[in-house]
Amino acid sequence: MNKPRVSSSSTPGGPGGPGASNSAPGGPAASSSTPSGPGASSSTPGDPGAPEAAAFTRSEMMIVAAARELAGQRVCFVGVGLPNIAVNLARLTVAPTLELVYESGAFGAVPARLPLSIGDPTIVTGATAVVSMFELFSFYLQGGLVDVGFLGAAQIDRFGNINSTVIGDYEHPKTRLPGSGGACEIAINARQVFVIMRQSKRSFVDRIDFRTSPGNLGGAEAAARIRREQGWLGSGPSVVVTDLGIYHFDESGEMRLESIHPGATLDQIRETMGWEPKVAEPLETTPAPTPEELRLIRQQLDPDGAYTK
Amino acid sequence: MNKPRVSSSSTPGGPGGPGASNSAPGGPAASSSTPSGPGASSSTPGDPGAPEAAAFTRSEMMIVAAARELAGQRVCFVGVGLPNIAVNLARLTVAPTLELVYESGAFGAVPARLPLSIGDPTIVTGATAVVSMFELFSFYLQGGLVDVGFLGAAQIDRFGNINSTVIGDYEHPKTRLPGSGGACEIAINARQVFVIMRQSKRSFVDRIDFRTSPGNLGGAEAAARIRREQGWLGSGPSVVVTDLGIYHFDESGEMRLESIHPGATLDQIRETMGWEPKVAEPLETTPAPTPEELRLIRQQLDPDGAYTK
Amino acid sequence: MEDADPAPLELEEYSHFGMVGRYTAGASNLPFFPLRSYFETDLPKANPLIRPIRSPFGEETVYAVPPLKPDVTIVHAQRADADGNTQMWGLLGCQKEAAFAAERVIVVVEELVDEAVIRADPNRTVIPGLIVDAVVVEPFGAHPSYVQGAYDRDNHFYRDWEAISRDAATTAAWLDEWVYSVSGRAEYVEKLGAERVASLRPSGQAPSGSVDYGVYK
Amino acid sequence: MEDADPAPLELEEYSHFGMVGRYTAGASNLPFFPLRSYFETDLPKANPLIRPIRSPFGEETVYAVPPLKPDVTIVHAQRADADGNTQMWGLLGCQKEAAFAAERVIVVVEELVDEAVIRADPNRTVIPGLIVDAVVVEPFGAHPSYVQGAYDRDNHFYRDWEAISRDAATTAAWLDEWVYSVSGRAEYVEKLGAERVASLRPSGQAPSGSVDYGVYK
Repeated sequence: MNKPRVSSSSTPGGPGGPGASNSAPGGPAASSSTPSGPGASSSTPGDPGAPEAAAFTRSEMMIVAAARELAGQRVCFVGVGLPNIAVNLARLTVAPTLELVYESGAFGAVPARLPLSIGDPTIVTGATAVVSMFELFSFYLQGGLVDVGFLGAAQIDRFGNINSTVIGDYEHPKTRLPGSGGACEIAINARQVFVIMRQSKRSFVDRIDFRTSPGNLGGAEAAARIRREQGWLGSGPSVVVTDLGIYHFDESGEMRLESIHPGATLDQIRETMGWEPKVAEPLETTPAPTPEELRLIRQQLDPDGAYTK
Repeated sequence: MNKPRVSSSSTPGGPGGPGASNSAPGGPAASSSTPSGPGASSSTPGDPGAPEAAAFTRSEMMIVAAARELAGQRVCFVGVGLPNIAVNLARLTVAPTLELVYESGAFGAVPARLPLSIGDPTIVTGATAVVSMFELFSFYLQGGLVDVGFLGAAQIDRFGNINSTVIGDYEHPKTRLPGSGGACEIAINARQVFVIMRQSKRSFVDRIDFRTSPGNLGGAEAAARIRREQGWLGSGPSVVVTDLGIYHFDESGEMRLESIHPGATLDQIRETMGWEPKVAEPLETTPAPTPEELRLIRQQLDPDGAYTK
Repeated sequence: MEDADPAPLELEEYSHFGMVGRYTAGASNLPFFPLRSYFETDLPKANPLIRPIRSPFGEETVYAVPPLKPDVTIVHAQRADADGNTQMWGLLGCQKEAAFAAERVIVVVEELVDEAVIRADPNRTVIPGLIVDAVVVEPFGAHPSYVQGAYDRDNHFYRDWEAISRDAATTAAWLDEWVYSVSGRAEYVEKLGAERVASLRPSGQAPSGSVDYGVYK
Repeated sequence: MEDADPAPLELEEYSHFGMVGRYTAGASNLPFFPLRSYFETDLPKANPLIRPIRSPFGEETVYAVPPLKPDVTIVHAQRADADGNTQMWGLLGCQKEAAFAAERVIVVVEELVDEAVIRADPNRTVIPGLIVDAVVVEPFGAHPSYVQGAYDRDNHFYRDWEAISRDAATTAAWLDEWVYSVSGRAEYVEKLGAERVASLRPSGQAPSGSVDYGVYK
């Protein structure tokens, strides 16, 4: 599934037809259809006591770090919420040829502004293909064509199992969340899963209240066996990006802190999760957002601060 | 599923939008793309000894009789072969608003010439809808939207069970036939099934060599039970038209001769079938083809005599 | 919803693909639809209608969801003819499956077109008139949602709606003003105002181009 | 075939819908596909890979067919871009399902177009370049079959073929003349002759018309 070879009988053995062009037409332009937003972001900037902390918010760092993880990936299924801005930032920076898949039916979307919903006409105009949800879920996702499924979540555990259904008991929930949407099948069928979410004692929990999307279940071994036995094409979660750091998964299938964001501390990390985190040695520090990354977020993708407030 | 009501808020309570028009655009024109055919039909005309026999062949009578059976029907799934010309004649005569369904994916086809295959571009241009075979078989046929499935066959038994797979033993066939194609699912899912075929000792048999398409199985009662238990939407075969007569099915689920074609005799009928036929009383005589029906077949639909030779 | 206000709601928990499968089974007259979702999740526990099914080939198990056959499906599209033959472009979701699965189908369109417009591009037809019971011609009828090529999603409205829908009184007040007190959709659009309507128009055209089906006589 | 000449053929007996279901299962990574066909027929006896499956909802039984994943699927289409994004109109058959199910996909097109042509009408895209391994630009490449809007089915050829294919010697002679002895498709088309090619062109144009996707910035 690399670049297809193009041949024509009119030039047998020759260099083939016109060369392939990867440039996406109709690139993004400044978003301006929602001019009266809540104004500039009011979120807390990185810990002011830390000298590395530049003028960016934790949410901005999280989005930038998540976008960078997509370098080298080809096809990304874009979940609702934070994944949307991270994936679109990636397309404008580290992954210009990334094929965006929206579960509403668009493949190879080139939104001219940040869509605020998965049902937005800007993901259609200029896309490579628009298909029914049946076809998108059946052939693209379950068929194994999605390299990265990028999800948000309400709760996650150390093995990357995700809850986006309820907080509390299912029958009598404290909070009813939106539910699976496509998250259940994305987690099962995408070749790997990336997660972006803010971390806190309520979201990084020892035990999730409801398993909406399977991660590494009770550990890597059990997960690998189930995936093999059941013929799943995906290999589960591989990256979790939060407002404090970046986690990968170790050989036991558990999350491990690989990189801490500038301004964040290990104490903050520990205070905002429900288990004792594994930490890579050496622990890296996430490079701060570049001015260009910040400009893209603030001026182009999210001028109203819908994602970064 | 009658004519939809059309309303518009600009004329609330008014007569609605522009009136529905049933006239099919791009009506058929003289076929001429295959000018060098085998020439005029060489088949035997109706028994010259019978005074009713007009100047038409048995095949022409069969096609005309089959077309007339479609009067009042709305949606017809067109099988390969003889059904094709019968259904197209019906659209030009008794059933001008008949929606033609071709399993290759066309719905509401208005072929400008008689297509010689179910894969022919003339069934696409001007059609109402062209869809994938998945959608056609799943939603249109299995979903219960086809009123009449019109099939040809190599063998049929008294209960309308059909063979189009092999003559002889399956493992070592005397003749390998094309196989089911869509005939198996058409017989199961169409609301009713019409069959058109020439009758002979080899085709009207006591026992078919292979059951490709279920008819009334071993009788009406068993067939009704199976259809109910299995949730089938179809009610099975209802009409068989041959070169000698027209059969309907009685309450026991067995074929019964309702009408004999002009020029044919009951002796001919009996000599060309493998069981003693039930005969309606009174037995009708099929009205001979009209000059217009003959003109349409000979000049417009089949000038090369592909179906009538 | 957590407060059962005004009344407890009955919920059946599915995923998006599960719902697509349910409509597909409904449209296809199948007693179930199989998919790889749900394994090792809590959804089958929350919803006993999500059931495992063993493949008759090999050892694999998948999950099955039951067919869904709505009493009525209402779809919005760019255009239909008077017979209800309906064409759409842009995101299709599972409108087609939901329409084929339904007992009755109502199509709301931006534009009523001649049958010849439909027949000129049969591959663009999503819903045949055969399954359509009523065609409603209602320009701007999808607001606050969008119609590809016709108008944009009114994100302003969705933001406002969050606050409006937070309690029963504000929701009732909104319904009273925007639904019960207007005589029909035309008045609703008029009430929105020409400026707001104009602000939702696309900033330019993006034509599909035309393809040739050819005349075959 | 009945004579096993030149060699016995192995057959698996399915119906058309069964084959569509097999490709659909292959494309969807499903271990089976369910359908209502086959009940009370001899096909499951002739082919043990057609197996009954009980619905987990109620008493109904349907039949299941196994997935089919071709090593290579070759499709013919009107146009593709250099990345293999392929658009078709007219009858689609199950080319899409067969392509998604295959290990490798070769697309043969009448015309290589710019990416912008594809992106102008994304709903017309049937096969994404993502699954395409090679694009072959071969005008008139579907002869003796047809391409909607480009040329007609060569019914003349199909009639001749009945006689040609009746025995091994005439078939071999035909293959020798029309396949092995020509340097490529261009020579094949030249050999057919300009007159025959011209006779297969549609007698007129039937344009789809253009729709507007709108610019949303």
